[in-house]
Amino acid sequence: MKQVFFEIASNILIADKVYELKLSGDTSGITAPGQFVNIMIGGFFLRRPISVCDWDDGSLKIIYKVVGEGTEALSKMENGRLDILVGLGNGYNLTECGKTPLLVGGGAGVPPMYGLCKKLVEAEALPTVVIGFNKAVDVFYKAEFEELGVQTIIATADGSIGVKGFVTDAIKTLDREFSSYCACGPEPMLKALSDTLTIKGQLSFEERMACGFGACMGCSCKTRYGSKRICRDGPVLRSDEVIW
Amino acid sequence: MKQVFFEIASNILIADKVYELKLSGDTSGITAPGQFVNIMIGGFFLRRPISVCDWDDGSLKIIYKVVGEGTEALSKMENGRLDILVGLGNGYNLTECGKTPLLVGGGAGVPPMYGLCKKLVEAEALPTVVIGFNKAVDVFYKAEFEELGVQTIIATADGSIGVKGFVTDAIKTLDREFSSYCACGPEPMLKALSDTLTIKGQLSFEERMACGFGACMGCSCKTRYGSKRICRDGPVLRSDEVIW
Amino acid sequence: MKDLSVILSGLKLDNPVIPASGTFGYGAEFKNFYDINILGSFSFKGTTQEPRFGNPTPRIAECESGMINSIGLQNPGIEAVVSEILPKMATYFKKPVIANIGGFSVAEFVCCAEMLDSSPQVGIIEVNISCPNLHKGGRNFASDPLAAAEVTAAVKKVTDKPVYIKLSPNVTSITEIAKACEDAGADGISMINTLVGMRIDIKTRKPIIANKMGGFSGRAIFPVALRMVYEVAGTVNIPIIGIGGIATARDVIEMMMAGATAVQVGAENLRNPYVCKDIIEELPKLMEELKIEKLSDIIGAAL
Amino acid sequence: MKDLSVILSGLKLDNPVIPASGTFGYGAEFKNFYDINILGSFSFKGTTQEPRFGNPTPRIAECESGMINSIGLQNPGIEAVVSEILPKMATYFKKPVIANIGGFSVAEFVCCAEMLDSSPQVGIIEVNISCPNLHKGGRNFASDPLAAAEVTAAVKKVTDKPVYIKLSPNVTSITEIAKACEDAGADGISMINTLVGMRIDIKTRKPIIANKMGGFSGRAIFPVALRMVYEVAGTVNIPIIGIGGIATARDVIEMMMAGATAVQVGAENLRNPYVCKDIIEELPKLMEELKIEKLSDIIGAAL
Ligand SMILES: Cc1cc2nc3c(=O)[nH]c(=O)nc-3n(C[C@H](O)[C@H](O)[C@H](O)COP(=O)(O)OP(=O)(O)OC[C@H]3O[C@@H](n4cnc5c(N)ncnc54)[C@H](O)[C@@H]3O)c2cc1C
Ligand SMILES: Cc1cc2nc3c(=O)[nH]c(=O)nc-3n(C[C@H](O)[C@H](O)[C@H](O)COP(=O)(O)OP(=O)(O)OC[C@H]3O[C@@H](n4cnc5c(N)ncnc54)[C@H](O)[C@@H]3O)c2cc1C
Ligand SMILES: Cc1cc2nc3c(=O)[nH]c(=O)nc-3n(C[C@H](O)[C@H](O)[C@H](O)COP(=O)(O)O)c2cc1C
Ligand SMILES: Cc1cc2nc3c(=O)[nH]c(=O)nc-3n(C[C@H](O)[C@H](O)[C@H](O)COP(=O)(O)O)c2cc1C
Ligand code: FES
Ligand code: FES
Repeated sequence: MKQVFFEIASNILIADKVYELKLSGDTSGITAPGQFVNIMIGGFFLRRPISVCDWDDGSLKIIYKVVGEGTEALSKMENGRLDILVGLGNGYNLTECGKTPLLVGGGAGVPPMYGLCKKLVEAEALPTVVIGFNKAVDVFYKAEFEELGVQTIIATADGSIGVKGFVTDAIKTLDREFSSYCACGPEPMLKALSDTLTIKGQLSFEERMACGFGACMGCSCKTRYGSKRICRDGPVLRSDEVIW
Repeated sequence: MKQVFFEIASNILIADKVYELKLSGDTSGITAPGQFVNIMIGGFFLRRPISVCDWDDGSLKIIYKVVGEGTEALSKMENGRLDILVGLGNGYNLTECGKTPLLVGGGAGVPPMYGLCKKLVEAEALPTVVIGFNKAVDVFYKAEFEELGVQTIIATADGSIGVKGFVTDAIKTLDREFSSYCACGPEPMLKALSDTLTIKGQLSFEERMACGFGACMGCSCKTRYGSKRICRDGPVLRSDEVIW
Repeated sequence: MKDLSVILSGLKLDNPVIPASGTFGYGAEFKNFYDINILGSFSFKGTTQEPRFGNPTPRIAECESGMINSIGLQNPGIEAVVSEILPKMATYFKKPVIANIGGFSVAEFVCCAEMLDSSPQVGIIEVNISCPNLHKGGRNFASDPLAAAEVTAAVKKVTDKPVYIKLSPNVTSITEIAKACEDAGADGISMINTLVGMRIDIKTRKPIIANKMGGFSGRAIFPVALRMVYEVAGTVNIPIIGIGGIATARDVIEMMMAGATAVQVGAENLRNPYVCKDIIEELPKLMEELKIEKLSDIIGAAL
Repeated sequence: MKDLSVILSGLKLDNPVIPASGTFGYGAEFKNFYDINILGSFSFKGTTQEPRFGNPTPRIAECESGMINSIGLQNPGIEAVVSEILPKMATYFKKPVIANIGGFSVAEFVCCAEMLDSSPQVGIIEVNISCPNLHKGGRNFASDPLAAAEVTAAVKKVTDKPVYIKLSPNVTSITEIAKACEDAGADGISMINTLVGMRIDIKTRKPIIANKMGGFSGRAIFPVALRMVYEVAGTVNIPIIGIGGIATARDVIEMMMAGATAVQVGAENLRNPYVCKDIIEELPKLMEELKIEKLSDIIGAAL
């Protein structure tokens, strides 16, 4: 957990309303894939929480969808400095993933799966990736996942690319056992996964946040092990603790 | 009265905390010296009223002193666009100035005297200029006035340059008749002039403003001819209507 | 074609955008910026029985996302408004106007309303009850349900025009005041007036405003205004004009979803004189985005 | 060397900067950002008799220059705070802390105060009376002078620590409530709590906050907080902790000139976790500029 002033290296459109933002600065505060950062955008009171997509020493990549005024303003920045809190949240536990995990991302939930996939591959695991979108113009990062050498299945709601239907439909086409699953995406998707899959899962949740670092209790949720703060004790919860 | 988006051409320090800002854009809304403009500065709710110092077709010059957060922010801008309302207020009446007017400026009240002086010279009048400051480091525009070919007397409170004392002390040194006087500066200076000089005067006043164009009644003052709005019926009032 | 029209007590407005009293004068300055006949209507500067110079200056202080004003109801008095200003206004504003009146006694409100009753230009009489009641030791009309009801009933008696009571937010329960006005016969509610606020000049160590305190308004107060409109919309059955911090088309939509039939834009006019024009131009685009055909359909949608 | 110290009812603080209840947890997260022992003190998250999960989510909505929260007093209950959290806190915060307590009945406040009375870590008990009084049909303690006085007197009886009553701004007359608290024995006043505010999501047409409304705070409310502190400072003779919209050293000075002896910084901590540190570092420079040697000299300078 650290405040860092990052320089914008690039900020480009990679799918319909979806931007990839590359930043340079101190990334030593980031400790696990699935963590998020909280970005101050000029003129807005609250920071905007966005998942870490990928990072190395000195550079950070995030992917965000323009959904409101904050992300709209962010998409217009071409250079300059951004005040960002990094290393927020728990992130995915790589050990718990096992050897052959299934990674599932939906829409704006795809980005953290990329960083997770990369770390898993580095740790010599064999992940399989399923990512879902609404339609062809929304799809991003198919090639990037494939470059990591992992099988990558796309599902689109309208069938314009890949399997027609939801990620759960795409998963059905995979006749294989997985050691566990990790997922990030809209809550109905997470619930559908948890209802369908019997293996252990790590699910990343979203909630409206104020601080993003555990101080305000803005993002609490009830779990089987008591109340947790999505921003600090999450965003990743284990499938067996989630109360749907 | 017009909204114009000006480009910043330059913005440079010309005396202690005093900046000269050159802007390019449509100046057709400006009709008289002594008018002011109202500048929107990012992050501030109200615009900042600043006198027109000089203008021609397509360019505008203003001079401002950094006194608070708004002018501080303005002083940091090196380029970009500014949303400005131009042509506000009445300005000085050149006809009423007569052939040999005395122009008096104090501190941040000096700038409008320059534009007035220039127009008077163009109209073949013979103005005399007296400008007052606190000390040598505060002085600006002596050379610019002299370039217009007019006699220019400086007064400084500490005597570090020119006549020691106030503008009224400098005026005493001028053994001459004037057709009228025009002044802009701190209210005590305006009052001292009005108390000392028996000729007709045009005095420019300041008041905290919201709109700057006559709609809100934020800047009203009582005169012998009823209440007036400094921003619209002023900022220039005739010496015989002012109630001190 | 999007339908932006709304109806306030039988008065049909082309759109719900109305500059708020005190921030638009009598429209004379704004007509230099744009054709003010595009507005739904406008509410003119609060008028009292006698001419008033108002409060000493400084009357203005800046705040984060807002401002404080302490004009003190400067106006030429109801007679000058009716006999001089309204006829002049008729030459440049062709729609029914909202006549805002202030007063320090019930009799003063009644006098102003009576004089406006015969003016065909006046569409609605808006009664600003935020002034202290000088007859009752300075207690605010707007913070006492009985006083608010008394003014409402008295004004209703002398005019056939729709009477809207303008409420102050500086109260423990605004719904109580609104209900009292409705029960006393009010045709609608205008809300909110300014919050009481203050700033101090840290260099001089004195309040910036000569009168120390003043009315705080602008974008900063929007969440408070929205909440109060929502509460009152759930309590009364008469139309509400939503006021407070409105600066964009999004704000207009949000305020209408909270229960406002129309809105007034105040302080933002003073910093951006084009704001009402901008909003009116932006509204159809935003309606398209949000799949709204008829703007009046969304009134109270969030209730 | 500038003197930044202030005294609250005998408790000497190194400086007047205190993070506000609910925006600093128990300090555990902030100690990762900076050494929190530089603070004057801090007010910990409002504690109730029983543990509370609080309100459903979403609990947060953004506003222009501010935010709305509807946490609903989530806390582990007074027993866990006294037996687990305070001992842990002792390892990283070495100064007396302000213990903020909430309650839905007089008995609940009394129980919490009693349990905190024996804790040497607690310097001041801050009684947040903004909660609805469940025993009196949900009427707010903070909007009724009698209820406010009753809580004050009852808490005073069970503790020797200074008792500060935290007032709500959502009232017609905050001076009346403050006076009632003073008369009932309060040692000081903390003010203000949040304004009631609301936002609507124009896409879903529903309130953003699950509970519809919430507490509005942040820079936007500063002029209202300042005005209320000024009014109350002119009415009572006990110290005031000024709260509401404070974000800079200038705000601190302005609030103290209005009559506050110390200040609390709330929502700004959540967007800029370093704000209190920044303010404490900036204060001596600003004092130099304004020629202030001893910060406590300016308390009430604008009155
Ligand atoms: C832990 C976490 C990780 C996230 N990672 C990503 C990501 O990698 N890529 C991406 O595109 N989006 C991500 N989001 C969602 C992203 O935070 C929102 O889309 C963004 O805040 C919207 O801001 P806005 O100003 O455009 O929208 P507005 O609706 O104008 O924002 C108003 C307020 O609501 C909040 N808000 C709006 N939508 C959400 C949301 N879905 N979740 C939380 N707060 C919200 C905003 O932060 C802001 O405070 C993540 C959210 C969380 C909580
Ligand atoms: C008609 C007119 C012409 C002016 N011409 C010039 C000029 O040519 N050069 C120059 O340096 N200054 C001029 N001023 C003064 C200038 O407007 C203020 O110095 C400036 O607004 C200060 O802004 P700030 O944000 O730095 O100060 P802050 O004190 O932070 O401003 C806070 C608020 O107070 C207002 N304010 C502060 N001081 C004044 C003041 N003296 N007059 C009116 N409003 C004030 C600001 O506009 C703002 O709304 C003029 C003022 C008026 C009314
Ligand atoms: C400069 C100024 C003058 C005002 N004068 C009046 C008035 O005469 N009568 C009235 O009912 N309200 C008056 N108001 C209040 C506004 O009409 C409006 O209710 C309030 O400012 C809230 O809206 P806003 O946040 O959009 O400014 C005035 C407001 C301002 C800023
Ligand atoms: C997220 C959040 C939680 C809060 N929780 C409490 C609380 O538990 N007890 C309390 O007395 N005040 C609580 N408050 C109110 C603050 O302490 C403070 O009075 C208010 O926010 C105004 O200050 P600000 O404008 O600096 O935020 C809370 C405020 C926020 C933003
Ligand atoms: S957002 Fe503040 S605790 Fe999670
Ligand atoms: S500032 Fe609005 S009338 Fe002059």
